[in-house]
Amino acid sequence: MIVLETDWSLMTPEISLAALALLVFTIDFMTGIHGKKPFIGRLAVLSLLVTAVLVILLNPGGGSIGDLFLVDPFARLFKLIILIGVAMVIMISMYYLDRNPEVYQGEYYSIMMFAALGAMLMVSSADLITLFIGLEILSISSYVLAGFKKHHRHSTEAALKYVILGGTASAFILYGMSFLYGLTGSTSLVEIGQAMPVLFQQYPALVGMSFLFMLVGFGFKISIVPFHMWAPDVYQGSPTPVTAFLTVVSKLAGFAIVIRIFTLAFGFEGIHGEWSFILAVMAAITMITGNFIALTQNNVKRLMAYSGIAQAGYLLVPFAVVLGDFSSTVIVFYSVAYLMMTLGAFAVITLVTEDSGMTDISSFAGLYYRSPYMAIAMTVFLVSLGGLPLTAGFIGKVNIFILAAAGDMLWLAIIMILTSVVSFYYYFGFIKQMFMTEPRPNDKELFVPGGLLTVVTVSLAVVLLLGIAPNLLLDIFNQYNWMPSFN
Amino acid sequence: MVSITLFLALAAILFCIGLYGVLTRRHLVIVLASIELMLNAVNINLVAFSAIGPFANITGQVFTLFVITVAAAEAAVALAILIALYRNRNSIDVLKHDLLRW
Amino acid sequence: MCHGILKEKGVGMMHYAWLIPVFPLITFLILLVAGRVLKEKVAYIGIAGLALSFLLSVLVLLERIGGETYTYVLNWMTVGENVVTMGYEVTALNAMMLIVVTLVSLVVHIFSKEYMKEDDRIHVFFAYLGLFSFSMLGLVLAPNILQLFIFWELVGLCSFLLVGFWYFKPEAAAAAKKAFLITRIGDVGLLIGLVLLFNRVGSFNYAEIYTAVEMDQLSAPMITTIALLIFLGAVGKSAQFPLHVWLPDAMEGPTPVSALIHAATMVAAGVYLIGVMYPLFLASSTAMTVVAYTGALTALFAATMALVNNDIKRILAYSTISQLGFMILALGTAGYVAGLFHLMTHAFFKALLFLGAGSVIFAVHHRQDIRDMGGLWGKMKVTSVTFLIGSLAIAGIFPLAGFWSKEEILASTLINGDGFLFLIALVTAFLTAFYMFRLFFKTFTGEFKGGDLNDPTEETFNEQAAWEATQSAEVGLDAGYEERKVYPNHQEVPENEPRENAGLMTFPLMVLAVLAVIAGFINAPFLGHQLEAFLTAGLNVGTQPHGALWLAFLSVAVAVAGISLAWAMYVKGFIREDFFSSKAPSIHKLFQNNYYLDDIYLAVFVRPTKEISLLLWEMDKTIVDGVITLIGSLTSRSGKAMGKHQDGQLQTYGLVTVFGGMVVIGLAFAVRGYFG
Amino acid sequence: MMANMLIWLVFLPLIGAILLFTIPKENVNVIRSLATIVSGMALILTVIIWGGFDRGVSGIQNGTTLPWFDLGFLQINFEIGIDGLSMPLLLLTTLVTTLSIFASFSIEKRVKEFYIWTLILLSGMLGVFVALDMFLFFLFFELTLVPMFFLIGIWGGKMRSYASFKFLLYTGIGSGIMFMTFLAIFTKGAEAMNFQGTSFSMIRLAEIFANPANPEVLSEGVKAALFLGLLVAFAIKLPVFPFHTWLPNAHVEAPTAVSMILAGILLKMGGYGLIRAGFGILPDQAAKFATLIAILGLINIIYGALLALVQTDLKALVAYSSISHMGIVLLGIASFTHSGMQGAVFQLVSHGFISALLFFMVGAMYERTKTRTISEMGGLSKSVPILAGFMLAAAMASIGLPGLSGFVSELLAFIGIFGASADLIPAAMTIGIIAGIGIILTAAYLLWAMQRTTFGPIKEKFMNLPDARPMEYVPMVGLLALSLILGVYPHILSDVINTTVIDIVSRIGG
Repeated sequence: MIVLETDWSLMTPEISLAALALLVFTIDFMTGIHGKKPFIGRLAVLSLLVTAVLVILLNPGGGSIGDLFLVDPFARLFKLIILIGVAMVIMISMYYLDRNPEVYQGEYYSIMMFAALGAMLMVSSADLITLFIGLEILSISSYVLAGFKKHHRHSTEAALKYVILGGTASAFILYGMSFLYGLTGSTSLVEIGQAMPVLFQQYPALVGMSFLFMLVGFGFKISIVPFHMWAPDVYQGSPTPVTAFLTVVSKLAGFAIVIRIFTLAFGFEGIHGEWSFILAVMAAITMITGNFIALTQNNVKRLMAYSGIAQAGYLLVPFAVVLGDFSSTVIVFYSVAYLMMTLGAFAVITLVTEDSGMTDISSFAGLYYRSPYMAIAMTVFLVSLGGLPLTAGFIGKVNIFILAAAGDMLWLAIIMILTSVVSFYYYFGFIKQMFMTEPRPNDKELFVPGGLLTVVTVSLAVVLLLGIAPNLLLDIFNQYNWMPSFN
Repeated sequence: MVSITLFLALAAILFCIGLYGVLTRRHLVIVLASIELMLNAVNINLVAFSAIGPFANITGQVFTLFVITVAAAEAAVALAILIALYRNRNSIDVLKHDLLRW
Repeated sequence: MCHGILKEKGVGMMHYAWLIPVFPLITFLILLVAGRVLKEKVAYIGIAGLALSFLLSVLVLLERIGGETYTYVLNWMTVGENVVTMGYEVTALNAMMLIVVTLVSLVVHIFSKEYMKEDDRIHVFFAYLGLFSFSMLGLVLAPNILQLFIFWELVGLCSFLLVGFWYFKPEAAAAAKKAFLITRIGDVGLLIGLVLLFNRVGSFNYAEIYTAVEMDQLSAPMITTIALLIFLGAVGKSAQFPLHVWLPDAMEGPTPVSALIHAATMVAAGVYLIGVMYPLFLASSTAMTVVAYTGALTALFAATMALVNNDIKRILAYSTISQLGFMILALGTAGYVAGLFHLMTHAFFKALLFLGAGSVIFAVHHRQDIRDMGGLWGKMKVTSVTFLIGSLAIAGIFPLAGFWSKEEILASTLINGDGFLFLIALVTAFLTAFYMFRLFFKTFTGEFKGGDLNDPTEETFNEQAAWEATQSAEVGLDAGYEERKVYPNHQEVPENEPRENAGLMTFPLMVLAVLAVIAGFINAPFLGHQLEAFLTAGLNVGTQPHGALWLAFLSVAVAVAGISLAWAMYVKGFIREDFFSSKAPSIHKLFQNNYYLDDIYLAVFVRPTKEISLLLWEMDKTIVDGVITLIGSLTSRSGKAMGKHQDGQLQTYGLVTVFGGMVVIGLAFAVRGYFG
Repeated sequence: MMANMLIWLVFLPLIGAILLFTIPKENVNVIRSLATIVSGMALILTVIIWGGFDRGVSGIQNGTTLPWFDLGFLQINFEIGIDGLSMPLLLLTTLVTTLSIFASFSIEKRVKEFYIWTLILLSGMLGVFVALDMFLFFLFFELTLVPMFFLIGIWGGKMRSYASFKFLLYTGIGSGIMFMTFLAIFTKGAEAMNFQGTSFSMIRLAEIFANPANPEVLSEGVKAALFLGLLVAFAIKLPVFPFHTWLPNAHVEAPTAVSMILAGILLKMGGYGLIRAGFGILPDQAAKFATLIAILGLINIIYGALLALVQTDLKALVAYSSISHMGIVLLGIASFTHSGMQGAVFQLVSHGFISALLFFMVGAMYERTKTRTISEMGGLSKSVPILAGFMLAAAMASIGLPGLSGFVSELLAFIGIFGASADLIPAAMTIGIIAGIGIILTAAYLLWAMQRTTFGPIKEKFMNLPDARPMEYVPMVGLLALSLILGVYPHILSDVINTTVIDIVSRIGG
């Protein structure tokens, strides 16, 4: 592997995003760190979109840089999800930062872009080191973002919890990785995967341990029970757009990498049977815990955190059932749906909570009277999160059901269905607030800024479109050979 | 030739001590230091494997370098957050920071 | 799609028999839509409709005499491979019934024109009458038992509507409900019976049922079961013991209604039903015995209750029950013609009596207690005379209609029944004569005891009536019975003495009186039992019993004895009026309180049902729904419990994470055995 | 052509709902007329489909299968079609919805939303009745939840929030269980076919399950469990004791028009589903559980009636009467006879009209008297004779008075249960007789209610109530006329149902 022989063009999107992020950073630096800087936000969105276009246009055939960096449909799809997600988060943030001028705005945007970069790197990596770097770029950016309202006690506390627990989780991941490296002498996932069948025969305990250590660490990152404890607090304390970022982008990127590792390194038949059951149990516990605790929540952000935990449980199901193109299709489809419905919901949540200055669920009271469009859109997002028809969430969820049933894990599908019904209660609690409660006396009609409106409209359109015509996406997905190793 | 098991055991012990520190110490700086300890356990593992592992090669040491670097970055961010927190709350006692709960 | 099947050729008048019920239906529809506009003229429309029906009935009858049974059906419904048909049929029996129904209905219409003239809702009244006539005629024309059942229910509905015509009277409302509900019990029996028949015969048609019975397609126990179930329907509709309790209360309806529905036609439908299902009954001796004894017991019981009642209409109601018992007794003792013959004669004289009573009530401004009457003989000439004719007819005095039919019933009990049944029949005949003349004498002879008719303070109902009303109200699950009130329909009364009513009211009396005199001759022995020949032609209903001459004398003697006793007690006072009541007060009370049947039903059926329901409701709320609520609260509680660990402590989180990891690791190792 | 019409039928109300979105909410009259027109068009479409319905065909007609989306290992199709089972229910749906839209003209609050939700609901209901693919069936089944939640939750009475959530969660669990069972059926079907040509199509699965060549995968126990799953799922919707407690709450709180739809159509989805999926795919299991179903039906009849007897709220009374009447459906289908099955379908349709009428009447009375407590009413015949008359007519229809449709279905169901083979239901006779008591109880509670509401002396405050408005005649006369037509000439309906029923019954080797 000689550096100069490598096809670096595969990394064009990452490189350009890094450059653009630095550019944004520099511009911010040159324009003074204080004050509102909507133009930087716009620039950031533009950069992300440009990168997204690059992802789409470049390297349709895929390829790899050694065994370090993979460009395959899986990576490209998740990169798109990440970039669009971050772009939408930034559009939400622009409103948020407009309301919170004390936050250093330029830094915020550039760090957000770096986080996106880390996530992109992560989903493309096929090597433990690259992966770790990507993960840490994402994580460290996230720590910073969580504590971005540095004069705000909740925000800093959230950041603290996040950084300490996140650091510990990283240590767990690394500890697990160190064994993998030691046993194979390689950090390449592909090579590890090739060695795995033999290795597993020789050192089942060590392989199992490294797997489980990594599971703990990654389980933490994607907040599945019992590694989820940090999530509600951090989500609640972070600035709302950051919460959106953590719930969606960070989690989906985490999922992508979990799938990547477990597919490449632990994907062979013999070992899949060993851990699929554990994953299934964890998925079940995650769905139950997330949904049940969410029932009792009154804080919107905390509620969404538990809802996100539950959603992570749903996403874990196909992964636990089977690995391959089918489950990837299902996961990616649900990820897209999840991205859109959650970000749409967070856009509305940001708007409402910032307007009312509180994050209690009653801040949604009478939203329908104050802004019908937002209320209707929010309803669609919630209904989609709950998994009711004519929305992307429904199709995504039902696909997961079917996959679970077809993969002989009907019990998991049953738990998922039942907990989904439980989730109706709190999702419809929002709806009740919006439609069936009078607005509080001082609440006036809500002004919806353009950025938020765009986010909401785009999400709404995608959620509904995928709910009615999921074949638009699925037809494309079905042609994909998601990862080379699936053959 | 020293057996690799010894290094692994040392790393394991270090990791556990670090974990214990993270979970029990009330001083946040010590908690941070404990995390460093855990990461260093990883480093020992990597270096040991790199030197005398079954498939000894240089990659492990490269990995170690990356881990050290990232650990430094993480520590920097963590300390920054700690300072921000201290400014807000005048305390770096772990137990004091429970505004966000339930 | 809906093509008719002409079963038999020969399209004559009978082909148009379907029009007979349609005329009243049309009047019903007209009145329903335009009743409010027509107001005063509604009566004419009703009368015209019925008159047409009557004329057509006469024509149909004339054609049927000497003709054959005519059937016309349409596909009504497809059930699997079976086709259920509906249509109409003219048989001997229903040709006779058509005449009875249309005639009585016509005169009642005429009578009502005057009787109801001051009621605001006269159009509704006539509409209901039209609907009733339609239903009753439809019942009669039905070619299958399902269609009969359909119209059977419809007449029940009309009865409900007409009994509750003065819906604002709580007791009328309660009585209407009671009437419907109790007959409904019988109806369910009938329904089950016909369902069983259908399942075994594959058709509802009479003809096919007869064939099936003849061909022994049904097992003997099944025939008995079905016959008894069908009889249950008759028991309910014809107010036989133990389901007779609704009929006395049904007297809350306007008097013409009582005459039409609760004397002449609807209540006789039960008898008619047994008549059309007679082959089935004949095939089961058990069923026949049950029928006979039920009829006999009812006849006697009802007569005893009639002895002590003071409400003119209730006496007639008990009398009706008793007479229906007679008919059923006759049918139960193989007296097919006797029963149906009595049905016809009874229809005429009982309608006459009711209308007579109506005339009296009208004249005394809606009082019904016979103790407040008396001395009307001179004041209401036509009413008195016709009422006397009616009374004589029901008592069975030669040569009035009742004599002929009653004599045949006695004959049939004597010949086919046992001595006990005959004895009961005889005693009942005696009692009938007695209570009818008690009524007659107390109403028409002596002094008028009603006082000033215009005195508003006059309380016209006694405690007894009020008590009964309470009973009826309570049977209807209605504990919150309100104080009894009187709702006079007459706002202005010009004179304060009873006097004869207008011609429109007396004319029907005269018509019916004539019939009460002559109707009996159609089956008189010396004229050759014409009716019997007509009715039994082509039917296998066994040989009809005929009594010896001495029976006729005996029956008249019994009647005369009854009348004499009444005369002795109520006119001459040879025997004190309270002679029996003072001698045997408990029996008197028993009679007066209808054998406490209402109370028993209340205690045995109504209250327990209500208690059980309340209990179930509690259970529904606490247990059935409670479990759901519990699941809900358990869910949210477990959510709370799970959330408890979220105590905000960083290190707790770490601990949970690490321990969780260890549990997962431990589980994995335990389950999968990595150390294997 | 006809098949396209089915697609149009299902999506027409949705399109209507979208159109309604564009109309400013102040134009109340435009909104009302548009909603009426849309549902009226749906009605006309159904009538046309009804006219073109081939009564001689027992299987699916006008079927269409369009590919919808592909999961790689499974093709999900948009498979729709109708047979003698769904045709009457389609007509019922459009009829009752259209009439309930007329009934809802008195709603002044948030009119636009009301009709949007109603139309979405209509789409969902129509979809359920035409869907032949289990996925699609589930989709439409779930689609009805949200509009109903809103309709009860916004326009409901005092406890609307509780009622709407109870409805949502309870029936949500029901559809959840339903889909679980569907999944299991799908899996078992796929296993039986060795994952060749797997499908969610009910028709296809019915064939697979009927194939005796697949015994080892489809053991009796598995099939029994599957059937019980379906039974529970649809029992919640129907509802069957002990899963009925959501219904009284929902009804009492729901506005009149919504109650009409709820009782008139939504419950029918349960009965329909049970026949379509339960009896369609697993007829042998259905036969095996016939006794259970019959007993459940019996319990429903008696229990519903007894509870109705002691209700103090008129609407709750009618709600419990619905429970009682749905028992007849169960009784009918359990009998596995032509008449019983036909009676069940007939009852679904007939009860649709009658209960809608009853709820409408109760609503009309409530609107005037502002009370639903039975003891507070009385003598209403005096001030509102026409409404009282219709209420009485509705009660009579519900009692099962001949000449009205309820009688026919009761009769058929009774013929069915008394004719049930002793192998299927050992105690059919006893069950039938006890069910007969239910009929008496029905008369008891309804007449008691009528006696205390429309009869008796009138209260002073109710003396000057306005009688029926012209707009109210439409649903009143319409529903009563429908009930009357079916009662007087049931051939219209039995003709359509019959061949399909014969087909269903024949599946258990009958």
